[in-house]
Amino acid sequence: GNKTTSKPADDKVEFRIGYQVIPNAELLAKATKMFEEKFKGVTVKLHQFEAAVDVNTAMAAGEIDAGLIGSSSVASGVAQNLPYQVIWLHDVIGDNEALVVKKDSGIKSLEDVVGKKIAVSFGSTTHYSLLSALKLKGIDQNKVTILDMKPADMLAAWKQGQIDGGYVWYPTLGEMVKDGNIVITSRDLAQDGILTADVGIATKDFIKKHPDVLKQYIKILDEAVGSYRSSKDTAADAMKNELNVSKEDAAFFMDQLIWLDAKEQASDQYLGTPDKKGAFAKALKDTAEFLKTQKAIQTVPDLKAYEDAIAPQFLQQD
Amino acid sequence: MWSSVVIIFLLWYLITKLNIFSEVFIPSPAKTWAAFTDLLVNGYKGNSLLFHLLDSLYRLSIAFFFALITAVPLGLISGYSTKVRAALDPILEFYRPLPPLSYYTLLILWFGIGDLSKVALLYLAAFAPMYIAAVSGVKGVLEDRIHSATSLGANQWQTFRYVIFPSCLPEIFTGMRTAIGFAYTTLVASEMVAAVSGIGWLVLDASKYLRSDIMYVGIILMGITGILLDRILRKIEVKVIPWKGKD
Amino acid sequence: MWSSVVIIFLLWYLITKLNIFSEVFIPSPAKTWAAFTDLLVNGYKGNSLLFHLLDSLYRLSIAFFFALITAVPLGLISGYSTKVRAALDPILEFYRPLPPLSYYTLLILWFGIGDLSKVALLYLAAFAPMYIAAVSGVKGVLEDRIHSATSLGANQWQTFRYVIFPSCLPEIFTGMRTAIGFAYTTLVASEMVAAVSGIGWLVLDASKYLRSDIMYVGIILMGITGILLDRILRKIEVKVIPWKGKD
Amino acid sequence: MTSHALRETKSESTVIQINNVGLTYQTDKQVVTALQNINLQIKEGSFVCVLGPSGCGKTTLLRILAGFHQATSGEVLLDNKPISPKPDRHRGVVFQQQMLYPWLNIEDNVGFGLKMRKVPPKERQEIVDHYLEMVGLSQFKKAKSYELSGGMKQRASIARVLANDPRIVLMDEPFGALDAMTKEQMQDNIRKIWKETHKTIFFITHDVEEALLLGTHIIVLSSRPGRIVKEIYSDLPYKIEEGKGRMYRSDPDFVKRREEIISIISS
Amino acid sequence: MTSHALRETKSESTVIQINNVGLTYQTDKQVVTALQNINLQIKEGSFVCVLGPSGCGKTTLLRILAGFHQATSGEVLLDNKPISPKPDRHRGVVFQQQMLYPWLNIEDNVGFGLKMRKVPPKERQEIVDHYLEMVGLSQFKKAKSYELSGGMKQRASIARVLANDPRIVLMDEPFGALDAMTKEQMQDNIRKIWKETHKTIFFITHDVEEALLLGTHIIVLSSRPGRIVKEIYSDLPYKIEEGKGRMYRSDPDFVKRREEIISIISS
Ligand SMILES: Nc1ncnc2c1ncn2[C@@H]1O[C@H](COP(=O)(O)OP(=O)(O)OP(=O)(O)O)[C@@H](O)[C@H]1O
Ligand SMILES: Nc1ncnc2c1ncn2[C@@H]1O[C@H](COP(=O)(O)OP(=O)(O)OP(=O)(O)O)[C@@H](O)[C@H]1O
Ligand SMILES: [Mg+2]
Ligand SMILES: [Mg+2]
Repeated sequence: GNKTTSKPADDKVEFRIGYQVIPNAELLAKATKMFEEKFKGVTVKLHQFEAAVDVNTAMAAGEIDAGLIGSSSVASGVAQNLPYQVIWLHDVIGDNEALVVKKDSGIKSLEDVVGKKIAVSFGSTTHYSLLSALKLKGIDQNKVTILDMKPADMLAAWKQGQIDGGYVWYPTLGEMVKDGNIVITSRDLAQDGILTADVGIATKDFIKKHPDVLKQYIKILDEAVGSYRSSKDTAADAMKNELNVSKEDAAFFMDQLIWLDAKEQASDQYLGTPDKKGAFAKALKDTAEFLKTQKAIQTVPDLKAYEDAIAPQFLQQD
Repeated sequence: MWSSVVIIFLLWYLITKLNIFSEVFIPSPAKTWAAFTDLLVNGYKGNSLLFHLLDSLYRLSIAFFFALITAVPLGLISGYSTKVRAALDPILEFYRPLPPLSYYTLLILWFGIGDLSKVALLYLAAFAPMYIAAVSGVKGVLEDRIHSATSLGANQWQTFRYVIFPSCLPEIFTGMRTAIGFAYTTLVASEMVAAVSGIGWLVLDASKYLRSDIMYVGIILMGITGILLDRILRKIEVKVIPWKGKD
Repeated sequence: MWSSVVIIFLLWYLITKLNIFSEVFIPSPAKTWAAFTDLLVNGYKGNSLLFHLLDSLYRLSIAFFFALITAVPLGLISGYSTKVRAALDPILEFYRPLPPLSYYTLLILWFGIGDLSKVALLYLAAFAPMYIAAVSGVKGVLEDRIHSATSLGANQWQTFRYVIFPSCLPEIFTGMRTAIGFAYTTLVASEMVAAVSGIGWLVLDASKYLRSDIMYVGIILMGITGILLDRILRKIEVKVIPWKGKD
Repeated sequence: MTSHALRETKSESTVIQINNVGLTYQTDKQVVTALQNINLQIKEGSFVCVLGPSGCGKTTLLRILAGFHQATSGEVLLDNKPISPKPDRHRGVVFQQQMLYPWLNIEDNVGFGLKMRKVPPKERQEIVDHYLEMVGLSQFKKAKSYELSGGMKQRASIARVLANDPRIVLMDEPFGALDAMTKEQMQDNIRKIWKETHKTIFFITHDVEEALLLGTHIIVLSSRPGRIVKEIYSDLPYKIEEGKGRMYRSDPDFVKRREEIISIISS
Repeated sequence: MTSHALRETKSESTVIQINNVGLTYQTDKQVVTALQNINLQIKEGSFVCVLGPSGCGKTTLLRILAGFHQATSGEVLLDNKPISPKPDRHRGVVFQQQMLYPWLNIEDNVGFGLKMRKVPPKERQEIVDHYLEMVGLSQFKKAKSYELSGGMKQRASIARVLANDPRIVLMDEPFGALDAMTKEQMQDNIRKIWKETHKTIFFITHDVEEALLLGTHIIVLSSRPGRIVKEIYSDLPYKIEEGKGRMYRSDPDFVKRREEIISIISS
């Protein structure tokens, strides 16, 4: 598309962000009106999305300049040469995604899922996490019945005893834990290098034309991370309306995610610096390898392509 | 009619009272009512409940209106002219069975993420039933009725306007009723992308956080407005075609 | 008809040729064809393409069949008896405008995650248009036609079976055509849960990974089978009601 | 040619008794009083012919007897009991506008009532064939109703009702679309059936001669609102032999009667 | 009473020429030859009355002239040019079964053709009122078609066609559902219009007297397949004064003619 030129009406740049309702810094910034107050010379438009597919489409239609999608989607998007780059990690998935199994299912560890029915939302980060975990433990995924379900449906099937477990996120995870046990979480997997994250992307076009805007954007997100760390209570208070849950729940959900500030993201472990891209490129490539086994993509690009798809220059705050 | 409403309510009450299914899926009437009053007072995510409802109804009405003024004439023409039918039918028959999901992407690419693509989706949903009804209506018009019009000097257009069209009205109304129901069911799908208002979006958004009480409020509101829209259409039908079932 | 097919193909070709939108969203005809041949040879995730298609059609047929044999009689009865209508209509009008999403969870609670809940969803989708058509059909039957039957000694049931039912056939067929299209559009929604086969699931699964070429193969297949089903219905219609438009 | 005095027939049991019946149609635009103060006794086995100007309420009266409408005032008794407000097979109706079922062929249309009564197929076929033969449509057994001419539809409708053997036959201008010759045959047929089966027949017609040739009880209605202005009893129909109807037409007595009735209607 | 020889009227220009026309209906069950070898010349301004047994093809012939059907053989010329196979306003049709539009009231039904021709509302209203008056339905202006009796519907249909002032009027048993008196009035009306406007009228009837009282050119068809068995030219209609039609009925000459035609049809 070529509609990406954000029209500079009254000298202001229009910056259109596609966000998703996930308790991370961006949502916190929205909740505390940081975008309106802190952006200089920029009009921010926030559009809510439900799925990565729609974010991709909207970006291709030139309707948004930046957006949030899961790392699996980034891996396949890069493989398909979508014209965007990673500029920020909204959150690294931690305890908020986990494999939970029924208390009476007899599953004590991951090895026990053989022959059981496990539900997961196909195409999501949990799908990748689950299959990677199986692979890590050397379990043949064909020996497990893996079912494709959305969280709400998974919960229904769970309550009716139609599945033995599911790899899922909050708040469904919270409901399932009430009569289930957690076997493994994405935080555990992250430690084994199986990294999943909610990723901030921006169109290459916008990156080229308005680096200053993105710099401000990242700065605001960074500040939001800071404010969260300094006062979790205030943050939870602001966030509860966005999530439409109680303050306690809001605090809990936020806690499950791994929040990273700009400095941490610029480290080797994550995005790195423009000169030396971090390990996240490798994580994306790993994800792409997995996707290929799922027939989701036809070829896996080399590591270089993934490194090129990371634009960490905005993390450098001056 | 009230008896069946009461029965449904009782069933609902019993199911939740006896805890057959978890409250996570089926909130009790009391909890739903509480959510409703709360939404009335505080709105949902920045907009009042009424705003959400009207916003959806607004999109729906526009889509329905445009579908009506395009589908019915096109359907009538298609029913009348084999050539037009041969050209239009394949397109219609092709897109008709497709799930909204499959062409919503295209709509977004063309119409953006604003109201236009949402309205377009609803439009497409409402179009097909009315078109089919109009085509079928025309084919059901007594041949001699058309003959009578032309031999009274009506030209093709006039025969259409003054004879074929009114003859098809009963079927068109059935089509309209089906269409509005159908468009309504795609409301959620249409408000899935880049929406922050609308009753469909409210239901969808609440579902992600398992707020079944809010979901139920939204669903019941959708159901009730659906009933009302249908009733209005039926009232109009009775007014407009008093001759139905007569000759 | 072929001319419009050709035009669509040309448009498609041009759009991709001129690179108006990225290949990721609109694959070229060539790429789609390649995906098709690949799917034909290798299948999709463990099942052949034909298997996916037939699996969906199987669920669809069962749902459609049961909807037909329940919706039409109930609709006829509702059209005839004000009491039955007063009892049934609110339920129908209520669930009709609801998005499948909103009650699919309930269906899973009741029918589990197997084929049953999928068929139930399709059933509900197909039910409404046929019911409405039947009700409207009955109301459109000439009063004297009913009188003629009763004064020939037909009892209520016989009047129904032998006079009202055939009189409504034209409208019922329109309802059937709308219903099958509608059920088809909910195919994807129905195969969203715990499916690993079905053409709807194939499209959905491919969409998650932006495999638009595979999506297009699925969509085109759905479109073509949709057209075929509609054609079959229309063929049957012509056979069954040769008197349409006559008296 | 036999001379025929018009005189009261032997009083037999009253089958239909109409007391003070009136009917008013209420539409959104106007109120039409179709019938007013109708008092009438119909004897078992009589052949009632109803004459009257167009729009005077003849069809309305027939529809009340058939059970399609309910009188807005007065009462109708059948065998001294209030008449069933629901149509039934004992009161067969030939409509003014054809009511054949386009989805059935002529044979099945005619056999409809028999099928409803579960008459065995073989017997049914015999009866149907008999009546199709009678109305001259044997050749069109398999045709659909919309493939028949106006008069043929009318004949098929008559066959359909007669085949069903109702106790009372209500006919609304059944021979209106028939040519002179066919009409005469049909008159002969219906007179014969009436004589053989002692059915009570209520027959609306515009043809005064027809009324005289068929009716034992001729009723003349005034123009709207319909009131009974004349009742004439006759035994001529008992005397007419098959195929001899035409002979009576030029009989001076007959002509006198005819002119008399015409002048009543015209006044 | 004037004596009236039945003789050929002065030959005027031929408006409709039917050469060797035949029509065969093809249905899935059978093949019906409705018309065979019809040759006919209709003079401008003549009043053609068509008689013939039920199902002989009268309606079929009318429908060919109207442009509803095309002859399967032969040709039909209008003003020496092949007749348009599409109905138009110059050939007004009164159908055998009423074709009023239930969504319009009677007034609008009658004014339909005028509205189509964009006759200004005021003028239209005058014409409509005139014809409604003529057929005696002024009181029912605002009624819907389904609120009329059979005869009233027929009269409304006639008014609708006449109000539209077609050059050729095609009428299929238009007076079939009318009582004697109304029928006579309508006969007077149509005769008057015909005399005043010199329209060509093609009129199907079952009533031989009616044909004699109206027709200058009487055609008798044989039973199916319809062939012309007799053509009679007459100038009686020119002579009949308004309201005097009935007088001719007992005229011995008239009675003779009538019996003659009846015997042709019956044979
Ligand atoms: N359904 C109706 N609604 C309103 N008015 C009606 C209805 N049916 C008949 N009428 C009116 O009642 C009167 C009598 O009608 P009816 O059909 O009984 O006449 P009829 O004697 O059978 O006339 P015809 O010989 O013309 O058939 C007429 O004035 C007519 O307009
Ligand atoms: N649509 C049709 N399809 C098949 N056959 C038809 C059709 N219309 C008429 N016929 C046949 O053609 C023949 C002539 O029909 P037509 O209607 O012309 O008769 P008619 O002279 O008008 O008779 P009537 O006086 O009874 O109206 C009949 O035998 C009829 O069965
Ligand atoms: Mg009548
Ligand atoms: Mg005819």
